[in-house]
Order: sequence, then structure tokens, then C-alpha cells
Amino acid sequence: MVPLTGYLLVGAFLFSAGLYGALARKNAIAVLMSIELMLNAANINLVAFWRYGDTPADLTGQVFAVLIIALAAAEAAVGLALIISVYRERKTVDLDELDLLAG
Amino acid sequence: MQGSTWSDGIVGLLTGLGLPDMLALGIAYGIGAFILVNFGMVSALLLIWITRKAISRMQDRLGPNRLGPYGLFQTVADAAKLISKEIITPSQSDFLAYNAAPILSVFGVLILLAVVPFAPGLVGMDLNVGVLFVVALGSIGVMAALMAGWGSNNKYALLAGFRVVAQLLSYEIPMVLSILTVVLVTGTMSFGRITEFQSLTIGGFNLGIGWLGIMMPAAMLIFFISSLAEAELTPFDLLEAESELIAGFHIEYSGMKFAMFFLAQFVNAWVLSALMAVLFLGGWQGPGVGLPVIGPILGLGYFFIKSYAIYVLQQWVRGTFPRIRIDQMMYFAWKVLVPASVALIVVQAIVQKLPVPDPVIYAFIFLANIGVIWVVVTALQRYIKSATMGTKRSFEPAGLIGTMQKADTYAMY
Amino acid sequence: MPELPPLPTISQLVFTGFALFTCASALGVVLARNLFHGALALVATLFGVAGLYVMLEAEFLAVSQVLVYVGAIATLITFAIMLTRSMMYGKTSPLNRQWGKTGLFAVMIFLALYGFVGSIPWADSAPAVLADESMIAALGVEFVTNYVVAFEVMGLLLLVALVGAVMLARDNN
Amino acid sequence: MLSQYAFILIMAAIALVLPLAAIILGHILGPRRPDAVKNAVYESGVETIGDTWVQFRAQYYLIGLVFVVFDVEAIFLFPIAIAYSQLSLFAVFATIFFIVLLVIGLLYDWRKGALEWQ
Repeated sequence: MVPLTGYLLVGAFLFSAGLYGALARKNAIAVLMSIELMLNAANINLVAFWRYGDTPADLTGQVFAVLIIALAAAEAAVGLALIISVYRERKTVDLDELDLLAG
Repeated sequence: MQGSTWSDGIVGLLTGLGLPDMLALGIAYGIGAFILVNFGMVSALLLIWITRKAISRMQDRLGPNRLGPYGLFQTVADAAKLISKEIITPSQSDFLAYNAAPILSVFGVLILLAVVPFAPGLVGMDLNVGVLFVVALGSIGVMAALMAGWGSNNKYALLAGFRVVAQLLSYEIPMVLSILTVVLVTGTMSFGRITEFQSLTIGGFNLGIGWLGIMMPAAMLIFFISSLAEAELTPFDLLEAESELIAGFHIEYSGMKFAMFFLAQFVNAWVLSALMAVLFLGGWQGPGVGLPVIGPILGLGYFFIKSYAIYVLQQWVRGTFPRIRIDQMMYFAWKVLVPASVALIVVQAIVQKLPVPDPVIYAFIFLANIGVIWVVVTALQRYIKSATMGTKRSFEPAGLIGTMQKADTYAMY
Repeated sequence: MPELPPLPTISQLVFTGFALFTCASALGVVLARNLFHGALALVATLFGVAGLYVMLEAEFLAVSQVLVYVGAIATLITFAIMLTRSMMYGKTSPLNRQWGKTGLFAVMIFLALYGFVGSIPWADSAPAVLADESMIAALGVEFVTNYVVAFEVMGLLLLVALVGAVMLARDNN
Repeated sequence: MLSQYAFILIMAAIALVLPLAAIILGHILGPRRPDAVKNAVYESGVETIGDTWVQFRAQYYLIGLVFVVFDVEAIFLFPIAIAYSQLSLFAVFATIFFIVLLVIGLLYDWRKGALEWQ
């Protein structure tokens, strides 16, 4: 049997990697991909705690994981549409050059 | 583990030799998987032969007839030729994407064989989520097409790759929804239990003809059309339209790498026919499969007859229909098939909750299917009429437009 | 003589394989200079996570993960990469100015989480679970009973995504 | 259940290795005489001009978008379909409402012409 710690560590690693990517990458699409990593990290934790919890018959963990997958899909769809429409206006998706509010 | 499966015999034999249980199971699985994968790769040779023979007969040709009986060994010779061809790697291609694409493309098809039920007890592994497994892993093919198109560093390849993806995505939705109608009736996603559902026992004897396709012809038709598109066969082969895109996303591939794409395409077509046989035509169900010894053998026979018959039907369609345009392809998927399948699901969801016995529910579902077919055919007739008239009009002198007396007589030509 | 640790079981070996594969691909996502390679690494990561779900006996989640993430989201991301010509940025550094500080921050977060996870004696074994089709059915029942509000809100969210994203992404000319 | 997926894992390994072996065999058996023209990008005999990454129309993205939404719908509907015989009338109503929401979205896109190929 794999201890719960193993899954939690994978989740922690995915989260940290996603955090780094989301903060350090210049390309907006790369940032979005990193956010997907972080969502996956959360999902791993949800499912792992469901499995190792006292009552696996209670499916709350799995339900939330499915909801997060659906949420991630909607987020990616709208986020990428935003990026595409920004690209049309500014011809770049480089977040360093996108300073619409800086005047 | 449910029921007796093929692996039990091997495991029993190995544990009898004194091997630990885990190792015995691993070896048994390894043997089974190896046979299944090889069956997939070798059957491609037969499938290509069937295709060539079927298409050539339709075009009044003989097809391959030199090597072996009925030219059966022609594809073997072709394979031997392909394996000894030079593999050209285009300069500036992306190493990772270019080389991984053909392997992934074959992998995405062969792994589907793991859940196809061949006969009672003879299924690689009857997963609880079998249906979704097939749909999910089908998306590997999409990724492979994108990787091949991008990795080749060729404009035509990338363009074709995009078209492939657009088409596969568009037709995956009607396919999933038509599978959902089956799941709604059977209440299971496992292929084994879906097959067992389609038995028809009268007086203790399993006739095995309670096929869902009889009850749900519209869903079956939607599945068949989407499977044509997913297999990239002729009415939907605009992604390799020779006249526009030269060959498709595998232009830059040669030798064995090209052969892998080719193999994946043919095996994919057969796997889709096999799935249609399982979902709508009872899989291995047929008269007499309930018998003790001869039953499984009969079942295997029924399964192969059905799946190959559907494969030949696909080739028939391929040899008959012209290629459709990309806008028609989109129109058909999103404005015909998706609404039709959603309508089927909603009607089924309501009908199955009616407080009447099962046979009445099945009769209602059948009527709903017929209704959907009627509506779709009527709508399509109207569309074809207007499209034909539009074409006619654009070929007529401008001064004559509007002076036409009877538009309907033009539509008839 | 010190006692040797017990040999890893097969499931532990497979878990280690999946975990390493997932983490390595995740690093690939954030470090790849070529954005398309990053997207491929993302696909690999998502497959690895699906493998972990299978190890956790959540098979429905595993196929959903592959279906939605690999089949749909990864394809969308690839489309967006091509549409925005993001491959052109390969010549300059893919990272912004604060990547050093951020990297340090991320490593610190990981170490903190590592210390936290390691300091708590989590359960080493899970209760047995009947992972057959009845569990998937129970999941379906949950959607339309206890979580029916979340389910309908998700439908609304998808509707908004469908409407909003199409308005944003459409060619206006 | 895990032993079932052990079979899938073994099968996946074999299904990856066999095509790889076939391609490597092709590399070994085939001749290898590359030259600059042979390795050049094929474009009907003309030299390639410009980048491969010509800009694509947003239509492809729109298809992907509608696909994502319906894919997500499917993962919600499959478990409900399995549990269908145990559901109350309220649950059935909730499911149909969910489907209707997405149909509204589809109809909106239809009216806005997002499903046309201009």
C-alpha cells in the first residue's frame, strides 16, 4: 500500500511547479498551463483524502474533483478566448508588454 | 474479477508450476496483451486487402490478384517493401513531435483493443468505464495528428493536421451522445454487460437477438456516420484531400513511419466497426451462444462476422459517396447530428421514467428514433434542395435570375 | 545488524513510476522554452495524474481526466498556441524579470509543504472500497441530489463559457 | 480493480514498444542516403517561403470551444445515465434542465454563426 504522504507530495510538487510557472513565465498561454497544473494538484489532494479518509462511501471528494475538472475546462476555454482576442488587438501575448492599465 | 475469463486458465497452469500468484497473473496478462497487440497489427494486413478488393470491385476492377490466393499476400509484400524503404527525416522537423506522432497514433488505436469483447469471457479487460475509456483514449489520435502536422514543419501538413482535429472533435460529440443513449438504456458502461443486455431469452434458450440497433436505429445511424468521420473515410476524407492538401498530415513521413499512420487508420476503422457491433448489434450475441461448449466459439464467429460486415459497409460507403466540403462537414456535425442525438437523449430520459412496463418503454424509444430520423431526413431534403437551387442560380445569367417560373423544376435536375 | 527496509510492493513501484513521470513532465511544462513542447509535457503530466487516480481507485475520474484534459483542454491550448503565433517567442527568454525570486519562493513553498506533510502521521493504509460500477452510479446520484445546486451552476457556467468565449474569439470582420 | 488496470498498463507498454520496434527495424533495414534536396520540406516542388506557422483562422478554436463544453457535459451525464433507474423525478428534471442549458448555448452559437464555416 502506498502511504498517503506519497500522493500529497506529488500534489505539493505539482502545485509549486505550477506556482513558479504562473509567476515567472512571460507568455500568457504558459501561465494558463501552469494554472492547470495547480488545479490538478488540488484535485490529487481531494481524491487522495477521499480514498484515505474514514468513509470512502461518501463521495464528496470525487464529486468536487469532477466539478474542478469541469471548472478547469470552462476556465481554459474563456481564458484562451481572452488571450486570442487580446492577441488580435495587441499582436502579442507577452504579459510583460501587456500594460493596458499602465497608461 | 467477475466471471471466468481467458486469463484464469493460464494463471491456473502457472500457479500449478509453483509460481507465486502475482507473477503468474503478470505473465498471463503479458501473454494476453502481446497476442492482442499483435492481432491488431496483423489484422491491418487483412483489412487493407479487404478494402482494396471491395473498392476495386465497386470500380469495376479486379484489385490485387497476383500474390497468393485472391491476391491475399499482396499486403504482406507491401509491408515487406515498406520496411526496407529509406526513412527520410525532413530537415528542421521537430525531433520529439515528429518521431513520437506515428507511435502514438498506433498506440491510441491498439490500446482500444483491450476492452473489445470478442466472445463470452474473451475480452482483454472488461473495465467498468469501458465506454468512456474508448472515447477518452481516442483523443490520443487527435494529439498525434497535431504533433505530426506541427512536427513536420510543413504548411500542408499543419493545415491538414488542423482539419483532422476540427473534424475529429466535431464528430466525437455525436458519437459520445449516441453512446450515451445506449448507456441510458442498459445502465452500464462495461462492454461485457452491454453485450449481455442484448440477449433475448425465450423459454430458457438464448436467441441473442435483442440488439439495441433494432430498438434505436437513429442512434445507430448517428454512431455509424460519426464512426465514418472518426475513421477519416471518404465522405469525410477532406483532411487528406489529395487535390488540396496533397496527402494529409503525414506528407513528410516515409517508410515505416508512414506505414504506422496507415496501419492506425485501418485498424481504427475496424475497431469502430467492432464497437458498433458491440453497442448496437449485440457483439457476440446470436442464436445459441448460451450453449455450454460451442457457445463461446459461436460467439467469436458472430462477433467477427458482424464487425467485418460493418467494415465492408464502411468501405462500400467510401466507394460510393463524393467528398463533402468543410462547411458541410461542420454543418452536418453540429446542426444535424448533435441536435438529433440531444433530442434522442431527452426523449429517452422522459420515456424511461414513465410508469409503464419495459416493452412499452422500448416501443416508445423505437418510435422516438423513427421520429428523429424522419425529421432529419425532411430537414436535409430541404437543405439539399436550397443548396442545389443556389448552385443552379449562380450558373445562370444574371438577367435570368428572378424570372424563373418554377424553381422546383430546377431542383429536380 | 540494522534491519533492512521491506521490499517495495508492486503497487509502490508503479506509484513511484507514475509520480516521477508526473513531476518530471510538470517541470517540463514550466521550463520548456518551446511552448508546443510545454503543451506536450502538459499532456504527459495529465496522463500521469490520471494514472494516480487509477491507483487511488477512482477510475471514473481517471477517464474523465483523460477525456476532458487531454482530449479537449490540451487541444484548445495547442490551437491557441498556433493562433497567437506563440512559437515566435522562442528566441527571447521565456521568463520574466522576477523569475529568480519566484523560483526561490516556489522552492520555499514546496519545502514548507514537504515539512508539513512529513510532520503529520497520515494514515498508511486506506479502508477497503468497493470500486465497481455502483460507485460510479453513486457519483451520478450525488450530482442530482446532494450537489444538485453545484451541478446546475456548473451547467450555467458552461453556458456562460459557451456564449462568452464565442463572443470573444469570433473573427469580427 | 487494480489488477484490471495492470493489464491495461502491460498492454500500453507493449502497444508502445511494438510500433517503436517496427520503426527501428525500418531504420536498420532501409538504406540511408540523405541529401539536402531529399530532406527539404515538400511543397509541390517549390521552395518554402516564410514560416510554417501561418496564422490560422479562429474558427478552429471555436470548434474546440464548443467541443470542450459538450465533453464536460458528457462526463456529468454518463454517471447519471448509469444511475438512471434509481433517480427520482426531481433528479430527472434537474438533468433535463442541465441539458437544456447547454442546448441554449448551442442555439446561441448557431444564431451567432459560430458554427458556420465562413
